[in-house]
Amino acid sequence: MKKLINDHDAVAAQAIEGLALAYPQYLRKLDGVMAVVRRDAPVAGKVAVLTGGGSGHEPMFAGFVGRGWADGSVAGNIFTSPPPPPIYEAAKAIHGGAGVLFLYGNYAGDVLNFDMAAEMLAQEDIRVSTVRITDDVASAPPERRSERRGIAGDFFVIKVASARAEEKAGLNQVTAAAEKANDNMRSMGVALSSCVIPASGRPIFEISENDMEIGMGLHGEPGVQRRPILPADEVAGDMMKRILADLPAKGGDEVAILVNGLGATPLSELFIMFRAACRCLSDAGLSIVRTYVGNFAASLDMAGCSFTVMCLDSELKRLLLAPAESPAFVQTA
Amino acid sequence: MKKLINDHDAVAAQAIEGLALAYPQYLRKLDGVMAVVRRDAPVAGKVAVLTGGGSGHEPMFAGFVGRGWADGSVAGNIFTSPPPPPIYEAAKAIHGGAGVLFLYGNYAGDVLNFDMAAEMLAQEDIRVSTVRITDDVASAPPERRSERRGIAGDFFVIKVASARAEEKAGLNQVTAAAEKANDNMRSMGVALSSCVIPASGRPIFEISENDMEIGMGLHGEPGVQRRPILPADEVAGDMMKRILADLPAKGGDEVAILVNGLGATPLSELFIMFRAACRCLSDAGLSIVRTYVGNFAASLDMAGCSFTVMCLDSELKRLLLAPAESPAFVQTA
Amino acid sequence: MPPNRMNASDLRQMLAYIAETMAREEAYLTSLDSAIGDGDHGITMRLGFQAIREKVNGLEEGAGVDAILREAGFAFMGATGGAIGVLLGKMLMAAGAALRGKQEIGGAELRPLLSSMETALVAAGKAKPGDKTLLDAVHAANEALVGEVQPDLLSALTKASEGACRGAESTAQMPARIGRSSRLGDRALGNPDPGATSFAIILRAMTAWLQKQSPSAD
Amino acid sequence: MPPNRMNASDLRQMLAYIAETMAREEAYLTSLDSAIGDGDHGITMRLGFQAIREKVNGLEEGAGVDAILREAGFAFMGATGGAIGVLLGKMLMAAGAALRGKQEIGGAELRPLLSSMETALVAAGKAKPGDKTLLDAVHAANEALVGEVQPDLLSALTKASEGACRGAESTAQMPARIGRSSRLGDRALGNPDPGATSFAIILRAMTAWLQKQSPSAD
Ligand SMILES: Nc1ncnc2c1ncn2[C@@H]1O[C@H](COP(=O)(O)OP(=O)(O)O)[C@@H](O)[C@H]1O
Ligand SMILES: Nc1ncnc2c1ncn2[C@@H]1O[C@H](COP(=O)(O)OP(=O)(O)O)[C@@H](O)[C@H]1O
Ligand SMILES: [Mg+2]
Ligand SMILES: [Mg+2]
Ligand SMILES: [Mg+2]
Ligand SMILES: [Mg+2]
Repeated sequence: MKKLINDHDAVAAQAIEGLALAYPQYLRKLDGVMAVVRRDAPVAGKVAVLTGGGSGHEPMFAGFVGRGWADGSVAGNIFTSPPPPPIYEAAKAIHGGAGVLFLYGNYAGDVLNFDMAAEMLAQEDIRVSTVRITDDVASAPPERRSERRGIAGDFFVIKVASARAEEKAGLNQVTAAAEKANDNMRSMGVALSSCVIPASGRPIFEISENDMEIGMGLHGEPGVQRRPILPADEVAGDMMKRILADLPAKGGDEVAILVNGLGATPLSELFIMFRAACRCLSDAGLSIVRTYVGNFAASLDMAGCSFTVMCLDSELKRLLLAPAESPAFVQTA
Repeated sequence: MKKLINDHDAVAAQAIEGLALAYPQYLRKLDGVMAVVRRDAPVAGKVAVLTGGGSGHEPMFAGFVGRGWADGSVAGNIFTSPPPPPIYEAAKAIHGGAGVLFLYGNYAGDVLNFDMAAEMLAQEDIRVSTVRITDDVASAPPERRSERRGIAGDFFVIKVASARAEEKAGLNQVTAAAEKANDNMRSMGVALSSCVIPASGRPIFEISENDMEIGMGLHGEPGVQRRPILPADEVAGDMMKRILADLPAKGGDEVAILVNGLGATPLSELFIMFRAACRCLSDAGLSIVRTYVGNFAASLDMAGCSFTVMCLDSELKRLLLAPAESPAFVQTA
Repeated sequence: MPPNRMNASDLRQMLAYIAETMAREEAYLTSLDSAIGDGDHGITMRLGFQAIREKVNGLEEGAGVDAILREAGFAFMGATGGAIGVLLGKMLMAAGAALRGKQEIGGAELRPLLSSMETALVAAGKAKPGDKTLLDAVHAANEALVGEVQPDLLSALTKASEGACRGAESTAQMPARIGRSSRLGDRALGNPDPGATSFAIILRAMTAWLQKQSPSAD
Repeated sequence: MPPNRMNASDLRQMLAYIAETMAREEAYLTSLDSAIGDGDHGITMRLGFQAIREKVNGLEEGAGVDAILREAGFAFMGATGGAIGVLLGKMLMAAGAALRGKQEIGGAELRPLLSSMETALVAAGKAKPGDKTLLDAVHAANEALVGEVQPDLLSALTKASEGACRGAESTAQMPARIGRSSRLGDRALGNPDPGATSFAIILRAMTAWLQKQSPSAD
């Protein structure tokens, strides 16, 4: 294992320190905990959006903190949910009097730790509501959608909810917007190689030099099919078919699409995958309103990518396209 | 080799097609050539900025086309300069009557092909001026600075020159701004692993499981030192020492810094490297005005990174911080 | 003969010994979690017990066994994150609560202690025996003590530890139904659950530590 | 006996034969360029000659050897990019110009043809012999023809080809002084220059093609 790190136990802590040093125009780090908050937090009277999860997915989550994005984000160690105390502290630091929305991917560890923090906050009369992101079609059948895990779709849910909060909507409305975003999007990934965890210095799974795994999760969770790699157009077609079979979309709908790189896949390949996805969507009669291509929710240096498609009604479209800025993504009107 | 591609000869072409499909809000592709231009090109009365070079460095160059960025960009095959005809066509498509500035990294192939295109344009009375980017300190000693190759510093030169063009400055002034940016910045890279070229399916160089190479170029050009890897703080310190020894900076100066990932290095490592770089700059009495961290000029899936530091006078600062938007980078005022 | 009960100072030393054991087992636990989870379990356990050790070192002289376990639970939960952070954290806090007012842990205390941990785990994690989790080891440890009347601490611990080991081993034959590895379904077959294995390691380390103590300590 | 001159139709076939050869040599050329350059040379040569073949296939029946070489140069330069694209493109155009008005290429034409290529290369690339470039093969090919009076095409080509091979081989012992590999300096020692090697391959392929032609074609 070769990595540009100092201490394998300090990767997450030093990375978030570097992020905060690099982007003072958007955010600042809280002392003593692995959490960043908007530069101007708390914003009085605004619902505060708090995201977080294990590290190793950079720029997710801490990179999406800023105006029009989340108010704060808490990082755990690599692939490990943050514990309750920093979640609690970050929530207090961003709370502007209108409640806090917790947004995170649906993993047992995150659920347990964020729920615990919510209990602690409830004792101080801070209202907390929670939306768990469940976009990964590969992780459970449709009838158990609430058990699915969250992958790159975090991007859309955070964007939509944060934009709604920026409109000064109440906690219920912001929560409803996040739920609507989550209900209207689906993701599917493909992995070509394993990442290497700094602390163990080893790949988290084995995969042969010719294979890919459709549906593999952001932490190497097994997917739906392992098979020899195919041309990009076929891989994209397979992934899109699984997404479209699950997506609550009908011909003529407008959609947004995110092509997310897992870390080590060159941007050129993501563009080639998008080119193919684009055809699938237009064959399905869906029209793309906005496309995002890049590494938004990575898995350290894993090779592979995922697609996330979100159906847009007028509200989701307005919220998605609203201006926003953060270290990882800036969008103008 | 596992890659999400269809045809190893079509990687560059399909990637730029995907880019143009993904970002119609910023740019469009020219028919029949691997070139993209600003959506609203040509902009009448504005100096047109044309960039380009071999593919494989995505998002460089085509990702930096848009308002406040370049007017157009021409892509060659992987690591191969584009030939003269598409350069010529792109220049004609963006020419708004005020001349064209060619900006590209200083490589023999690019020089030959862009010069050839300039000759062709001269025959049609289109004024062309050229600035070759030479930021890589590792590639030649100071007394032969004009022979140095260009790496991630492209980002700063393109940003500054494009902002100057946006101010409706004349060709000489825009050229002067690009030269000033180039003269005031220095870069140094480190590579941990080789990328794999799609057409050959093989790494372009061998490097042992424990070694790193300081100063290696974006195409695997040998650097200044190969040695066992060190902790990030020491690697960063070594790179910064070499940059600062060459940079025309004095204590109290303001600088901008770009921490550029080569493709397969996780963002967390780039932040850890920045954290170290930050200390070096402050020890040198330099104050950071703006930081950029991410994959701006990659080398397919190479692991490693580079630092680029630019000294800012008031003009460079104004131009660097001016609003701009393109697929790869958006900045607001 | 090894000591028949532990006082607060023994408990501190024993926790430190578990922390050392965890550091040694890190790679193994991580490899188990790589096979069926996300590969962080060994790291989390090492860091969590390191945090316990630091926290316990900083506690005032007079802290009782109840306070030590409660603080260990807080430290574990606050330091590590992950599912195991909350679960084992709450279990340790529950163990502390079960010992409220006690100065020592003897054979008689072990059952209420372990059963409070099981209750806390089920309350927090909602798992059932057979779900291929930590619970399978905890539950088997408790089962092993059923019918044991007033045993000495070492033999009780030995029994519980053997039960936990059997429980952890039995998870290898279970399909995953809960938590991160549940997405594996039958593909998890053959691999023991990391959390269950950790719990067995903890009880084994406690037993080993106790065994090593000189009889004069009794 | 193989033919003593080539007409336009021969030239078309010969270019197609070089294109096939280049496709076979791709991996070798790329490995040379990986050692001292950026690893794209073999790909560029294959694509460039593929473009030549397509372009030449599309040329009208009556195109002469001069027009074919000029168009081949345009096609190569326009298709491939890289340093080699402009350099070899200009060399081919210069070769076409040197043959202006000729219907055939015989032994007498080879020297002006090769020397025009050298002149064009030096004008565009500014290299000197010994700089470890394409020029070392081109220059050696020209040197090999010095003093040869009115040779037949095959023996002239054979001599030139042997010269080019020697020239290409000699680059292995040169430090790099120009182009991308110049940053290597002495570290390039031992590896032949990819461009020089390509040129030697071209002349060798031309010779081989000519040799294969039936005597009746003469
Ligand atoms: N709901 C649950 N009930 C009981 N144990 C659980 C539950 N969820 C997870 N676990 C235990 O936690 C272990 C995983 O811990 P760890 O890897 O540290 O956390 P994470 O799953 O968040 O990565 C599993 O092996 C399992 O024993
Ligand atoms: N200035 C020059 N003069 C002569 N030959 C050159 C010059 N620059 C490069 N070359 C030749 O070009 C070859 C490299 O070609 P290629 O790899 O296709 O292009 P690039 O260097 O742009 O990647 C070198 O091996 C060398 O022979
Ligand atoms: Mg985890
Ligand atoms: Mg090249
Ligand atoms: Mg785990
Ligand atoms: Mg080359």
